[in-house]
Amino acid sequence: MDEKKLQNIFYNTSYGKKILKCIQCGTCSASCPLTGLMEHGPRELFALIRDGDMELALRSETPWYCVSCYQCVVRCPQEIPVIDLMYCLKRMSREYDMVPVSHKIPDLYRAFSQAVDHHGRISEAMVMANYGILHPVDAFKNISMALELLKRKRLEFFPRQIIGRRWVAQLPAGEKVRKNT
Amino acid sequence: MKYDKLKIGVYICHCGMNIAPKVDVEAVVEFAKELDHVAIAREYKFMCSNPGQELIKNDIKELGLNRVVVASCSPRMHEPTFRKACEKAGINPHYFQMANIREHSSWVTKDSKEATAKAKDLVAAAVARVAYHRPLHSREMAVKKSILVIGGGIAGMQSAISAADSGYKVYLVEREPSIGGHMAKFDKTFPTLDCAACIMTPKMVTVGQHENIELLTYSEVVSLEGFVGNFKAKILKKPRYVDEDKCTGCGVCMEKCPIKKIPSEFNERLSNRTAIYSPFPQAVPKTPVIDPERCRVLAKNKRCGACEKFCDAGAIDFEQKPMYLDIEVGAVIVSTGFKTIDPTSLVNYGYGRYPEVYTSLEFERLNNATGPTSGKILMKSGKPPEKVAIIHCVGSRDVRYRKYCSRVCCMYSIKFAHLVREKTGAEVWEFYIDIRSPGKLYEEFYSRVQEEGVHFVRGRVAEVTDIPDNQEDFGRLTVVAENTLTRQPKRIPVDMVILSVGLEPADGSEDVARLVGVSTDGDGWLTELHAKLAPVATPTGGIFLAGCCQGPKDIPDTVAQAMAAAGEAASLLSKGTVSTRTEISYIDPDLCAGCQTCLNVCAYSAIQFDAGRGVSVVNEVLCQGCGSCSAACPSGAASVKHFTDKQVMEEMEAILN
Amino acid sequence: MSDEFEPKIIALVCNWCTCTAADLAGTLRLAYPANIRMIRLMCTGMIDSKYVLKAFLDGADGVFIGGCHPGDCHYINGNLKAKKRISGISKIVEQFGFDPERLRLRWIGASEGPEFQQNMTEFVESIKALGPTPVRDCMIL
Amino acid sequence: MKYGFFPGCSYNSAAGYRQSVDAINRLMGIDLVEIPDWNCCGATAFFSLDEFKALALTARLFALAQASGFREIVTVCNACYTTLRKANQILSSNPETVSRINEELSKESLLMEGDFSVRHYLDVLYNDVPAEKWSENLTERLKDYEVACYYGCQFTRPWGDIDHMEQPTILDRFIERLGFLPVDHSARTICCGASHAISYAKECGLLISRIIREVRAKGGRVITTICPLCQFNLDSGQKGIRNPIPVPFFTQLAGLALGINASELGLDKLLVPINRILSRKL
Ligand SMILES: Cc1cc2nc3c(=O)[nH]c(=O)nc-3n(C[C@H](O)[C@H](O)[C@H](O)COP(=O)(O)OP(=O)(O)OC[C@H]3O[C@@H](n4cnc5c(N)ncnc54)[C@H](O)[C@@H]3O)c2cc1C
Ligand SMILES: Cc1cc2nc3c(=O)[nH]c(=O)nc-3n(C[C@H](O)[C@H](O)[C@H](O)COP(=O)(O)OP(=O)(O)OC[C@H]3O[C@@H](n4cnc5c(N)ncnc54)[C@H](O)[C@@H]3O)c2cc1C
Ligand code: SF4
Ligand code: SF4
Ligand code: SF4
Ligand code: SF4
Ligand code: SF4
Ligand code: SF4
Ligand code: SF4
Ligand code: SF4
Repeated sequence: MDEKKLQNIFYNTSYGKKILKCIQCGTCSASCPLTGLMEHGPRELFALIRDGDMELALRSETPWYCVSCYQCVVRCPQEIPVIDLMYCLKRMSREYDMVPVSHKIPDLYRAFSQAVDHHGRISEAMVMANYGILHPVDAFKNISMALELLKRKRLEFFPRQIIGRRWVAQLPAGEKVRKNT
Repeated sequence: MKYDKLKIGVYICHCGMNIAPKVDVEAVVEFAKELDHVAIAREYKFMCSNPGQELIKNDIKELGLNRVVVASCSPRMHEPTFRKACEKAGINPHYFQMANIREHSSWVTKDSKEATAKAKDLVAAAVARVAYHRPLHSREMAVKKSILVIGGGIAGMQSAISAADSGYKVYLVEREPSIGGHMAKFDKTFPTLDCAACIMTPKMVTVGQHENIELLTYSEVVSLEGFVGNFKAKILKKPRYVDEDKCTGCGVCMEKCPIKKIPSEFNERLSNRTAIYSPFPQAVPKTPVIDPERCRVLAKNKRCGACEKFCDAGAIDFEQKPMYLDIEVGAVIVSTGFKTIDPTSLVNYGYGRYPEVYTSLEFERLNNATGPTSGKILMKSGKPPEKVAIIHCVGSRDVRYRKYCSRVCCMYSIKFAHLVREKTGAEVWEFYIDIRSPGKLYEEFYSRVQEEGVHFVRGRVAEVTDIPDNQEDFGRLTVVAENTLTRQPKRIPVDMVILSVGLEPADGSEDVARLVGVSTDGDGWLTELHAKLAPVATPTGGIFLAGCCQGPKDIPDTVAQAMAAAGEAASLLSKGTVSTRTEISYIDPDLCAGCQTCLNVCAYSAIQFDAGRGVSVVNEVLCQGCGSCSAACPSGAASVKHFTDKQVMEEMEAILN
Repeated sequence: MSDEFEPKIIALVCNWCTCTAADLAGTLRLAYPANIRMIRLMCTGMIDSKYVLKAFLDGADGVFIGGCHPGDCHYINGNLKAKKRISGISKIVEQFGFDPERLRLRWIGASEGPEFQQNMTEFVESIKALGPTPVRDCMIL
Repeated sequence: MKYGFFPGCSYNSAAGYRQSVDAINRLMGIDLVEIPDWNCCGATAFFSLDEFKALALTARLFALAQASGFREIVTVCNACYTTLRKANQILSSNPETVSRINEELSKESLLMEGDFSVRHYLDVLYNDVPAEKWSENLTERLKDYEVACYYGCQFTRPWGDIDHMEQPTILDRFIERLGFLPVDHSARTICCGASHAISYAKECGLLISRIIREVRAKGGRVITTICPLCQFNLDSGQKGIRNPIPVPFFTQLAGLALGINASELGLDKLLVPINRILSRKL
């Protein structure tokens, strides 16, 4: 799909047009706890989008680093809901198949959502196991931690299954929500 | 009611190519000819040109026209032009009506047929309306030859001096004990680094000594009544408890006063003053005031009287009471200035939490030779800083605080950077979003300071924290920002942080605005009549604005505006008379039921109830012609001249038929 | 001309704001439907209830009232008085058998040329959707 | 005092959180009624992947609460708290979305309508339990026991209605009410990186150490938290550090102040042991 179209799609999401007010001050990127890992940071992402460089924006790892701490939202002088735009970029990059392959968080989220889909709830151990298949090193690092938790009777592998798990599993995927903003 | 036989002349303007190709002017002329009472209908290329106006004048004279309609542009543009033409040809200027077929038809309608049809309707409406126009006359009233200036910062002082120099009596009212305003707090001013005191003190002295200026410090305007040319003001003189006529300004009283630990407002609370005090050494007038909240005698009814005892002049007077002064003036200049944004609520900048975070005004005092550190830039520890951060746009350009750019903080920040480099040699980081330096020699100043080795980092600061990255920076502050030009997150350890706080309207400026009948904009600045064409006038006749009360600006612009306001006021006064409005309300005593509904809706208190006759009466000088009374009046007694029910409804009817 | 219903709409506008915005729309060449006929008043506060009723009874398909934003009134608060009055008129208009949607009050500031254009366009569209005023039938009879 | 209760997925395995909450409830007469058959709130993962599902998951929680007669839901986790509040805000202003979701919910014979009030357990303890009730029940003198309150990033955000977004004090005030000495520090709301701690351990480790260093510099002996994710991250993230700082839940501290014994509060489950300090101080 061409970048112009993607840009339009982005602008037509719930908060998309808000980035037009961004004054590129960098407060968001400076406030972000994981800014050091981000190639672009939120500010630069918005500049990319406004320039129509949608490939760069959608393939960027930056949104996946976002830990949803709201620090940027709290401080943005233009009241731009940065975090919602991060969510939006992540969803769009999934929809258009541009999720950065090298990034680990998409796998973590997938592990998480699989657990929810199967059981309706999660346990950390279950998420770790799902995730560990793809990232054994991370999982391995955590084995000693797991043992410590086990010692303190704090490790549950299977989450308690709930009756509603079938309902959760059958929810349609990827349905669009339009919000009044 | 139509008196003499109506003879209406209708003129359709081509406005070059602006109306004609879209609107079929010829068709409109033919249409107009058929309308009732139309004696002649013509078209012309440019009606507002001299030949166009001549056309009207000749027709009035030769055909005996007694009503004129011009269909052309917006009445905002040329209604005065054509009214004047009518008047010159001998008919009342209000026997004229304008139809706007340019802005409201030819320019906004795609289809030519539709534009023509609309133009016809508008012409028909104007013709129907003008038939009911009545002659209106205004009255001339004499103007008082004096001026009231409210606020004695650089704007008010300059206005007062300029107006007084042109020979008018000026009352300058300042609510603080001394004139001077913000500029009195500065040491150097950008971009030329003039010494503020050197350029300011002479002006203060001039104000204090000018034979035409009556200086009323420690005073406030409590009411203003009247209208352009004839205002009556009531001034409250707060008690100083020191007799201005007797006091020699020796300052002995201040030395003797035992209450010494009161944070000095003038020094931004960075040093202390006494209970009897003069805000700063060069204050005008030099007469101190006694702070009634802190003086042992006045506040606590305890014994002291040290000041009284040591004052050789016998100037101390604990019995002084508030005094009211009634004055009459022809014009008012408002120059109440600004205040700086209080950064306490921007908690991420740590103001009030970390001692080494200063506001820009505090820094001005630190840097001032008469300030708390005698002009040395020192930290609270008494040591000079080695690293200083200056943060731009604090509270400005932020929709949660002040959405606008405060216009002076970029430049004063650059000034600060220079001063810090010069005086301490410290490393300076300026964190900015954009450098706004549009002014004569401003960019040059920026460039010079860049060359002095100041680090300019393009990025708004996210936070100032006392959590260091490295243990050796413990005790310092860390400034966190992104250099948006390199996409590098920065965490810079510094010793001192200066917040370049923005400007907002002075406390109480809304009250002053209400007092003088001028509106404020969404941010609280007083609104001028027109941003470009009448920047110092206001919609209320005789009230002018100067300086920062109208919006943030630097000293050069402030002074220019102050002189402009004085010039406008002087030109009003020198004309000698003002004419009353014509389009104002009239209450027909035969219809008025005396219900007094109108009294309540009039925002200008322009209606009085005449109890004797049992009817309401409009004060034609105060009435602004808003029509609130006419719309509210249940008996149809009140109506605004030139906007009577008949006139409006005829216009409407013509459109709808 | 096509047979499409072309409503006649009276706009009662404040001299200082909405009328200026209309001028600005002109200066900016922002086209909007030609159905609007503007009557310039000094303030929305001077709009008498009978103007609105007269407009409807004389066959207007819609009446638009445009004034300054709250706080911006040239006459301090005429617009707020108008707002109160209009909400009263709206009920009367309804009692007379007109859809109250035919009466619309909006604040359009002097600099809001594009907003003026947008408001006019939207209002004409919504009146078109409502169809001709019931008065028209009476008038033909 | 009876509330609908949403424990969230991390509650059970959190170090003594459940024990301490239960103990306080018993003493203070608070009844937390677990929403039957509750599901995961979806946290930020679902907002990142699938907004409809994210809203549907939370809507189901509201519907379940509604079915059990609760319009007020108490949470014990910052992530759940913010997720539920965010969803509630979106849902309450988007009726079309709600009716679409109700279509789905009807398959489980559930229905959600209107606005819900989502509250944090801290809010309940601070605002609903009268201050006197705490002072009456205090048994321990802990006046000079310096506690650093750590709020985590999400608790006050993005609304800032419960407390100031960057400088909250409600937990400090609560801790003070319990007789502890809150220390002023600058790391109250800086993010600990919990959600990425597994995948990006190194960078998140930096965030944790920044918090720990700050607390140490300002003289905090323990860090108390109000969220299982923060707790786990700060607790487990100090591995290998010299003199690690214990990270008890605020409910555990409250329990101590009320005289409940350490094992009943699950304090033995903390990774950084608190016993050493406890035995010295108490
Ligand atoms: C930190 C800082 C540094 C600056 N540096 C420079 C610089 O280097 N160069 C430059 O060109 N500009 C500079 N400026 C801008 C400069 O301060 C303004 O342009 C100038 O002070 C405006 O003057 P003013 O008279 O309009 O307002 P003010 O200086 O604010 O004066 C207003 C006066 O009115 C009085 N007043 C207020 N309300 C009332 C009332 N109700 N009744 C009676 N009196 C009242 C006040 O007490 C005050 O004396 C700086 C501004 C700041 C904040
Ligand atoms: C592209 C552009 C866009 C702009 N847009 C805006 C805008 O949108 N808003 C805004 O506020 N400002 C705008 N400006 C700025 C604005 O043009 C100026 O502020 C304004 O025109 C200055 O007016 P002036 O009378 O001082 O000078 P000028 O407009 O230059 O008028 C000077 C006059 O003096 C005459 N003259 C010169 N020398 C002599 C002589 N020796 N003898 C006799 N007559 C002489 C000239 O012929 C001329 O008529 C813009 C400027 C530019 C360049
Ligand atoms: S903080 Fe807001 S305005 Fe500044 S760069 Fe980020 S999104 Fe843009
Ligand atoms: S919400 Fe996301 S992007 Fe914003 S500061 Fe936190 S981690 Fe960074
Ligand atoms: S009051 Fe008396 S002592 Fe004080 S300055 Fe005036 S003359 Fe001197
Ligand atoms: S009487 Fe008051 S002002 Fe005078 S010296 Fe004593 S305390 Fe100071
Ligand atoms: S002048 Fe500069 S520092 Fe001040 S608000 Fe404008 S851009 Fe910001
Ligand atoms: S020179 Fe003109 S375009 Fe360049 S910064 Fe200055 S004002 Fe802007
Ligand atoms: S509202 Fe009309 S009738 Fe009543 S007092 Fe005023 S003018 Fe007279
Ligand atoms: S027209 Fe307006 S200002 Fe004049 S009397 Fe009537 S209400 Fe008052």
